Amino acid sequence: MDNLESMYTDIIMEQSTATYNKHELDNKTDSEHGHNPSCGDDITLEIIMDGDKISDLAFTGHGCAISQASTSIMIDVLKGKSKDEALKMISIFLKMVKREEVSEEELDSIEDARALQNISNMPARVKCAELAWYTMEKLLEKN
Amino acid sequence: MDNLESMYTDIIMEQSTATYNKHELDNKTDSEHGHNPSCGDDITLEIIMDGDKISDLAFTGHGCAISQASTSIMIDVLKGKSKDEALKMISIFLKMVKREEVSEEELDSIEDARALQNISNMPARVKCAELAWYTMEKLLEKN
Amino acid sequence: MTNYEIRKDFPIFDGDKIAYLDSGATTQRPKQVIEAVDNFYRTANANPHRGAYELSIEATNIYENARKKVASFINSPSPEQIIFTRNSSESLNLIAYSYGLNNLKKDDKIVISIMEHHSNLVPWQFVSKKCGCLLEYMYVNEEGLLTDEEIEKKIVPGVKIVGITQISNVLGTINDVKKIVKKAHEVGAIVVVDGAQSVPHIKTDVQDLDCDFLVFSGHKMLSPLGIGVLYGKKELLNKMDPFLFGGDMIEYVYEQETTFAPLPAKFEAGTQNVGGAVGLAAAIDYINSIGMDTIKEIEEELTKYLFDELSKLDFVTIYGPKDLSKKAGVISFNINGVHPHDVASVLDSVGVCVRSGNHCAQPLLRSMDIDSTVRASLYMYNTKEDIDKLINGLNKTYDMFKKWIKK
Amino acid sequence: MTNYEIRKDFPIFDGDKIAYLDSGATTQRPKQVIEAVDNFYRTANANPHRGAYELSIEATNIYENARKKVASFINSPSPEQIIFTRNSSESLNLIAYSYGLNNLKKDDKIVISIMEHHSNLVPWQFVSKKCGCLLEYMYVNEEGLLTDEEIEKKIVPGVKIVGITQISNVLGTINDVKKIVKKAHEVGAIVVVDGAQSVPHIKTDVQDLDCDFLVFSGHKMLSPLGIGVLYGKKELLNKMDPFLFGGDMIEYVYEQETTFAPLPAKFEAGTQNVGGAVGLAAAIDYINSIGMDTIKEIEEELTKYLFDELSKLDFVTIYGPKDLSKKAGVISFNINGVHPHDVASVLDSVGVCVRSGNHCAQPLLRSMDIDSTVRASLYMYNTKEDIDKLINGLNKTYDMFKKWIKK
Ligand SMILES: Cc1ncc(COP(=O)(O)O)c(C=O)c1O
Ligand SMILES: Cc1ncc(COP(=O)(O)O)c(C=O)c1O
Repeated sequence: MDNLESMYTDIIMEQSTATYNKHELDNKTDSEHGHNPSCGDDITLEIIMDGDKISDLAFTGHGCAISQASTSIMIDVLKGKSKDEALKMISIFLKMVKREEVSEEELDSIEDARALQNISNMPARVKCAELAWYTMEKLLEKN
Repeated sequence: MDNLESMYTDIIMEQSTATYNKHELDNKTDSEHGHNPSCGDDITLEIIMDGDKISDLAFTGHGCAISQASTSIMIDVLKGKSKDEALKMISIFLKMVKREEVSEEELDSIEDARALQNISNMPARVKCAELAWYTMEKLLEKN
Repeated sequence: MTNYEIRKDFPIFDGDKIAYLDSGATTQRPKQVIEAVDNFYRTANANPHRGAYELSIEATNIYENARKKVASFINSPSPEQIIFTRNSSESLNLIAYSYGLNNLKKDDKIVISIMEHHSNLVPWQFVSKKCGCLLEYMYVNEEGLLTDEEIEKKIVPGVKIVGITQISNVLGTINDVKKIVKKAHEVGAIVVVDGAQSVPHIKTDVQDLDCDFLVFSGHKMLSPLGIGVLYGKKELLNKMDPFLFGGDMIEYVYEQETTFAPLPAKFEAGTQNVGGAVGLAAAIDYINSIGMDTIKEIEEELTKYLFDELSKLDFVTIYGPKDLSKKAGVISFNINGVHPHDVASVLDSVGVCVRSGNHCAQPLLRSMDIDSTVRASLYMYNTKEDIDKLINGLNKTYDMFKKWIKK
Repeated sequence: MTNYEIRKDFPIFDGDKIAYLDSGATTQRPKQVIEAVDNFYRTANANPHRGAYELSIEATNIYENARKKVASFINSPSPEQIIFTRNSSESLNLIAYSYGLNNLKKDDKIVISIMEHHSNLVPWQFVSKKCGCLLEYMYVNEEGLLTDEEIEKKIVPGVKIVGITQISNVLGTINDVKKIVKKAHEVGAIVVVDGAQSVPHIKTDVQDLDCDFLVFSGHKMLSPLGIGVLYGKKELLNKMDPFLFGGDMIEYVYEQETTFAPLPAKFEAGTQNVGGAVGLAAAIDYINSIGMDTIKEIEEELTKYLFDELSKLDFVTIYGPKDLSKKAGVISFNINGVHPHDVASVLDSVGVCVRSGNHCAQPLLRSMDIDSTVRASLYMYNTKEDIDKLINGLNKTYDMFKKWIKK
């Protein structure tokens, strides 16, 4: 149960059921759709870019607790960041969940998203945690 | 070498190089083509039916010693037979080379074709011996 | 033999660490199958059909004997009506390309059930687009059953192909294929039966069903991966164009023209998976040694137990037939308010292997207005203890998640 | 390692009963490969991609690691350019259906060499008939070589596809694929390289060759039967339509529309042969542990010995290149006046396995005005003793038949 409990923590469960980031954006400047065909998780990110800055970010869609929590947390930590900062954080997050080497410093830099570190112990679920971040990466690369 | 020597007997070698049955027929009433794609053996049988009787039979084509000998011997033994007699002999021959049960009497009835009995010990070559006989069966069934 | 005895033949259960409830995806293999394949590669391996030496003839005989075994397992009138493929998906594509594309015309209809696996659905979309014909669906009722009215309504003149799974891989629904075949033949349609979930579990007789094509996968019936089967009626197979072209399926090859070999070689291009066929033959021997009746009894008892135990959990919704005479050992369900993927993870942590997702049947799930389910599927080696582990795991999952579940 | 040491890893040679000289048809398997597959089925077997439990993730990882191993073996820029198929024949058909049918127009030209195996020939006949384009041949000279003039003459503007085998499975001819690719790209054609006989024997680097597609079969390089490979350039693979439709190659499936998964899944419908991939990965590990250079040295030495010994027999005609730098370990020959099938039978009786026939290359043999040949083909586990057995067998055959041979 170790891995399990370290994964389904209160933070993650709370975020997985939180709704404050889950809505459409009236003045979105762009959006991107992400999908995990094998499990059916499906999200759409909407963004408002203000020059180089992510001035608002929200999502709609459905999926498991992990993917929903990961999406909501990602929105929390990336909102207000510049495109470059965000891309850097995304790359650190993706390394972290894939168990590649990341420094303490790097982990600090992704703020609350660190809460998802233990997902790397459950390979079956890494994809769930990654979905939002890969989708966000695509979205930023277009912008 | 036992199987081998019992297969490449003098009769078979002689028949494999004999040419007296290997030619076209001027007044053929029908013909049939047979082929073994895996080894390339390829023969054409030509026939003159006189009512119910095989009044003449000959072949052209190429192949290994076994298939050539089997064809020539078949022509020797089937020439002059009635369609029904021939079909019966064909079926006995095919049973013989596949090692299915055949009686002494049946073996006698196929005359010199008995010389090919030992082919049944070399499964790789059964197909070579069968080619002419299957082709003949098809030819007769059309007539 | 009991399931407890059978289980001992499966090396993966040594030490009884896992409750494997995902046989609908792929089954485990008994040592008899693993050893048969192993032995083939150690002693009899050669390229069949192509050699002039004993080893190659031996490989050919082994391969053709496997074909005979498959033929008699499903009561095919002759072995040459058994085509070896890679899996059910390839078998279905072979039919779609070689029969479908060449026989369907504009405005013809293809009818399939909404519960088809993507492998018996997407190929028909492809055919219908290429040929300009219509793809229509037979829908299921609330219990996941095809009603007679639906069958009568959809299988009408103008329909040329009917595709139907004998057992749904999501709901476990057992379809009355014989009735559907009869109806289809009345209107002049041919029927493609997807036996991926049925052939391993219930005695299947192609002559009794009178189906035109039947496909199944070895790996869902104790065999190695990489070997599948296509059965077809002889007159259809004979008339069809080849699908894959290459070595061993030809007769004469000229620079611009080729003539093709007769059945079954016509449909088997290139070097075939003799090792896979050896495994499938060994699997059929194993299944026959247990007996299809015994297998059915074991599965029916377990299905009832699983269904009853699940029904006792008031936080669980079960999908599909409630009448167990119409349901095979495949049960989809959800813990209300908890995502199936999370359920599967908790179950995994207690050694229970189930599948979660859309089970390659998105249109069915969409028609039921759900995204995904948890699926438990059974085979002869499962036990009540496996099911008890599942039920315990579900209780644990519910306990973990309940305070977060939104009502 | 020497060939004598290597040989000990192959269970089929225990007791040294056979001289196996038919590796061009299919190779034997070392115990390392047999055991890896065996072990997979005993401990890690599950359906990849579809489960939410560790066992299934393990199967997925095993499968994807095999893909990475294949990618680095042929120096593919990325693993997703490696598509697993059943064999070379299926890989070639995939290209023919999915690239060929969709990209060729009336009067376009396809050019292949006359020495192509039926599997890289009959699919192109199919494409040329369907698309109304022309299929032309590059012929070989008396030594079985493609001359520069022939290449220049045939690969001209209007040619859209060039199909070329890197090593002829009949004559052993090593083609200068790099030169052909360069020429083809100059005229705007893409090149399909048949690596069935080359990848197992010589270091193959797809980036250095710059070929557009490369195919090969696991079973010709120590792997189990039933696993093959298609490599393609990413931009081509991305643009191509899927070939087989079904589970695991889709993204969204609606009743009338489907979107497809990205590479490599797009081309892998249904449950894949993970056991086969495990075997192929183990084979690559084995080959790498020996080293491609060592393999090449062993084969070159044996080829020279075989060629020299055969040349000493004045009753034997050898076909193909006499310049051994252009010839791999595949030698076709005949005893003048004795049919190859009879030769093979005598050899079989003394434990020598060779192939006789047209080697799935009827157009080549027809162009050389012969019906069939005896073929001896080598691999790293062969020895001079195998070749001595062959030569003795040939002498014996000649003694048996000579009084019947017509001059
Ligand atoms: C040159 C060549 N191409 C293609 C093939 C076909 O390979 P497979 O039978 O594995 O599909 C072979 C072997 O038979 C071959 O030698
Ligand atoms: C009903 C049904 N049809 C077809 C398939 C496809 O089988 P395979 O993946 O072996 O091609 C499956 C299994 O995945 C199935 O359950």
